[in-house]
Amino acid sequence: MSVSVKTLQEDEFFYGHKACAGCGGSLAVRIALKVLGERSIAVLPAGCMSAVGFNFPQLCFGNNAIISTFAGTASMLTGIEAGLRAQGITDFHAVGFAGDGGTADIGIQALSGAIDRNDDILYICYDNEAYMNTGIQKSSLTPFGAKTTTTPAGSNIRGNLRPKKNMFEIVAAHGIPYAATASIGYLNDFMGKVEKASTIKGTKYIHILAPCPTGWGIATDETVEIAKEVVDCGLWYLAEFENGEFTLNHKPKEFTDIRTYLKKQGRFKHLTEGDIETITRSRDQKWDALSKNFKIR
Amino acid sequence: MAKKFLSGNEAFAEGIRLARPQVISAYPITPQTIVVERLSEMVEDGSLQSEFIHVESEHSALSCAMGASAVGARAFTATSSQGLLYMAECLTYASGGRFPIVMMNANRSTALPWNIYGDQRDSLSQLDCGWIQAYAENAQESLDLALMSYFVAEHPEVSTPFMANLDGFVLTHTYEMVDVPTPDQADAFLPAYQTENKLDLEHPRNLAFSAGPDHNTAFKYKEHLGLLNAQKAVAEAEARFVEIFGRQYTGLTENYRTADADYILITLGSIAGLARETVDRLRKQGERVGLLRLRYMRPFPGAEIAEAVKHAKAVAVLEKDISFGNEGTVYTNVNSALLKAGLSMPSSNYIGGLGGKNISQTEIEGIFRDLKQETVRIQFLGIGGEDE
Amino acid sequence: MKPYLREHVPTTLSDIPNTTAYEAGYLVTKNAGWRNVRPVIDVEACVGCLQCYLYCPDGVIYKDGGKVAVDYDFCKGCGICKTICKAGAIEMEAET
Amino acid sequence: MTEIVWHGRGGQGAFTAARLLGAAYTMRGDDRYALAFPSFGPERRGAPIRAFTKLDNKPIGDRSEVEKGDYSIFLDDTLFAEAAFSELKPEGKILLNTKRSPADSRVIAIDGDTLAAEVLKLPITNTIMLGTFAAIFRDITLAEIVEAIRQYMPEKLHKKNIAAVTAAAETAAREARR
Repeated sequence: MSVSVKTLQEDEFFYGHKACAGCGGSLAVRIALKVLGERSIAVLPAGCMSAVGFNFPQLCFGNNAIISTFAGTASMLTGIEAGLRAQGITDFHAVGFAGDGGTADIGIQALSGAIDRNDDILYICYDNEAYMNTGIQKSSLTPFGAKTTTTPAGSNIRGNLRPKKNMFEIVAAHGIPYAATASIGYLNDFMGKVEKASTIKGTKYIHILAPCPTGWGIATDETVEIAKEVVDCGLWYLAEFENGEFTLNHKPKEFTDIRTYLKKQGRFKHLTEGDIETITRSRDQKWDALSKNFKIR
Repeated sequence: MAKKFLSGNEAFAEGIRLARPQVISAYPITPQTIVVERLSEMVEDGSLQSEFIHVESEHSALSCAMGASAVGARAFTATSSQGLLYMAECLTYASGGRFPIVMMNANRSTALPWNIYGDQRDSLSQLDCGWIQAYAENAQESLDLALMSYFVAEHPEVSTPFMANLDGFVLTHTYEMVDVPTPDQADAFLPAYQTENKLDLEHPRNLAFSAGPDHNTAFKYKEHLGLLNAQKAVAEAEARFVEIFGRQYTGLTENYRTADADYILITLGSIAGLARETVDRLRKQGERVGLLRLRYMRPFPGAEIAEAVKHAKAVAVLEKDISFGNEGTVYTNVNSALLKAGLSMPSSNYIGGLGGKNISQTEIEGIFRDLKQETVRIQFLGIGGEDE
Repeated sequence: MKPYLREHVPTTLSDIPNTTAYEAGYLVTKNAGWRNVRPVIDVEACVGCLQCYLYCPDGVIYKDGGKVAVDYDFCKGCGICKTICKAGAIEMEAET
Repeated sequence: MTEIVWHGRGGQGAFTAARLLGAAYTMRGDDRYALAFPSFGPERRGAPIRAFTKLDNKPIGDRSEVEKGDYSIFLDDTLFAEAAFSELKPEGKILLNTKRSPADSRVIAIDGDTLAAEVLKLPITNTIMLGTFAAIFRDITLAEIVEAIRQYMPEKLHKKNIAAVTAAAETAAREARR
């Protein structure tokens, strides 16, 4: 296992697409396909990546790719895998790319079903923390405090009041063969996880944080930096679940400042000192739990 | 060919075994369940080599079948009622994607009130979703339709999904003697599925893409042509079928003693059996009556209907369906065909069998009696007693 | 290999496929017009670390003789390459 | 058309008997048609249920439940009540599994429980009543019933149930001669 920027294949499979400049999601899709290679079949539900990649006659996937229903990423992957296997074809990767809403909200039933059956598929959730394709509405992966168009920040309610659902641990609770978290700020880590997943039989799930400059209220050149910073300040963590065990891949020696991370982003501009304290407390609680329950590499 | 005493569901499952789908994905719902149980048993005992996927919902059942079809595999699913409505989003996906999936639908009432018995409001509410829709009358036709459905759906000029409808319980759960063809006969009838409409590892494709206002109409027009072409494919399938199996079917409609009939009842599904008996009984009494059975609702046999009834003095449509706020959907469709053909005899609509309510011979005789008055009625059968 | 621009743009009824299936990687438009700044590589300063190539969301930076170059037909000018470049070899210049 | 209504409880096999009868009747070849179906809906163990067999020499179009039967067959006499007579055609007969001797001439009584205990070693009377019917109904043979059991029951049940229909048919024939 040795994929790196030096060994990564030069073919591009997601090219000429119409994603926003600086789009984190498109970077996740592009890199995953470069790791998986030309014999990958990509399933993308209705959402940002399908909207920007498949507008006939501008078809931006160089490999086999198909749009599924919004709720049907996992079930279509199941059908593709079964359909090819029934024809005696097994040397391919069936890979899904769904956003946070397509995964944690409308698509969670199909995903749960696929994991339950242990279908031989790789499901990648590119998490930009809201329904970005429809114009920034709250999903169940929108973090506490974030302003979206359906969780406006006013004098009564200051953005989204609910914490982010923990998809990684929900998926792990199924007893899945392999699950991991990642961030587009740490692509070497992500590439390694995609490569590892591609060698494992059964259902694999990778949850990659992929900031959206439009929805987060940052400049187009800040996407990668902010995706690194969210890991460095402890609000996201890089981990794996394998053989029934959780492993933390990366533990910052010292967290960077949460306030700095939040205040860079338009969606958090309205947060009070009290809100920031709440977020900090919840981060610390999470890391206490991580230190107890996760092996630390 | 072997004779077997089978229910409609079991007969359909036998037809599917003979059609050898490579992927089956289905979710149980009364009264469809026996189909998926039988298919599971066939996979278990090795008489059907198919990937059987235990999906977690009807939406996933059809989504999974689309995935399989999108890599060129022959796919099957089955549902009913609420399940059909739950997968409704995938119905237009499958037809727009031109995936020739076959689905059996056990016709059942839709909530509310909850009811598991047979009527046709489920499938008729999805008439516009781009699927071929056929309605079987008995167990033999159910089996034969299962085989023919793949021939029609996968026909290169059709490439459209096929919904085969069986009336819940009165057909799905009723046992009759059925001729079951041999696998060799079935193989001679049904060629292996071949298509360019697939993801292909040697020639990568992008499928199920978006098409904006500039191109959308062209795609939809071609989808429409595909469905219209199903009529030719049905004729081709039936010609081939009679040659191999010796059973003759009659295309999109079946005319029974309509040629010289003054009064014609138009209906679909298993109630046609009782209607045919009623026609025979009234004929013996000297009444010039006939039956027109719609075997397919899509493609719609408008020209065939007009041709069959052109000399009639009045017609009635009996259907297990109501489009609330208007009239029965079949009736609307039939009237459009009559109007286009310039026919102006009175046509009436009888809405019966809702939620499994029995339709009796007396009621069908009553319809023919009403027709003699040559007026237009829209009437529910079996509403219940008068209020005091 | 990567998706590339084609000369033929399907527009007529007979051009349009019968099903929603078409050759993969079929491009008919560029993205150059999206840009108001463009990355310019200082080949002298470039150390060939390939981080800009890796982190480009559009994949428009490619390896070029141990260094890198940009496919300006599809670059949207987001500037991630400039921020990621530790050698300071990329400048964003205004389009004129 | 001959219409038969079967009365049993969920789990007693009334529908199995209805189905075997239909299969047996159609076995002889052309011009023999049958429909067999249960009372529709969810079946719950122990609940009173009905099943139906229709036999005719032409295709049967009417798929509705039988309102008045030529034969009503009760697998269990706790299900039998006076109301049963209103579900009979004028010449209709009732086949009743009972240890009592009903006075009504329309009722043919069989002690199916005792026969079942002897032959099957189980209190299951569906094939006992089917065998009884075969002896009474002119247009079917015991051989056809036996063949239906061979074709439509799991193999491990063949021997006992063939013994059951045979014993029941013999008993019924004896009763009829007396």
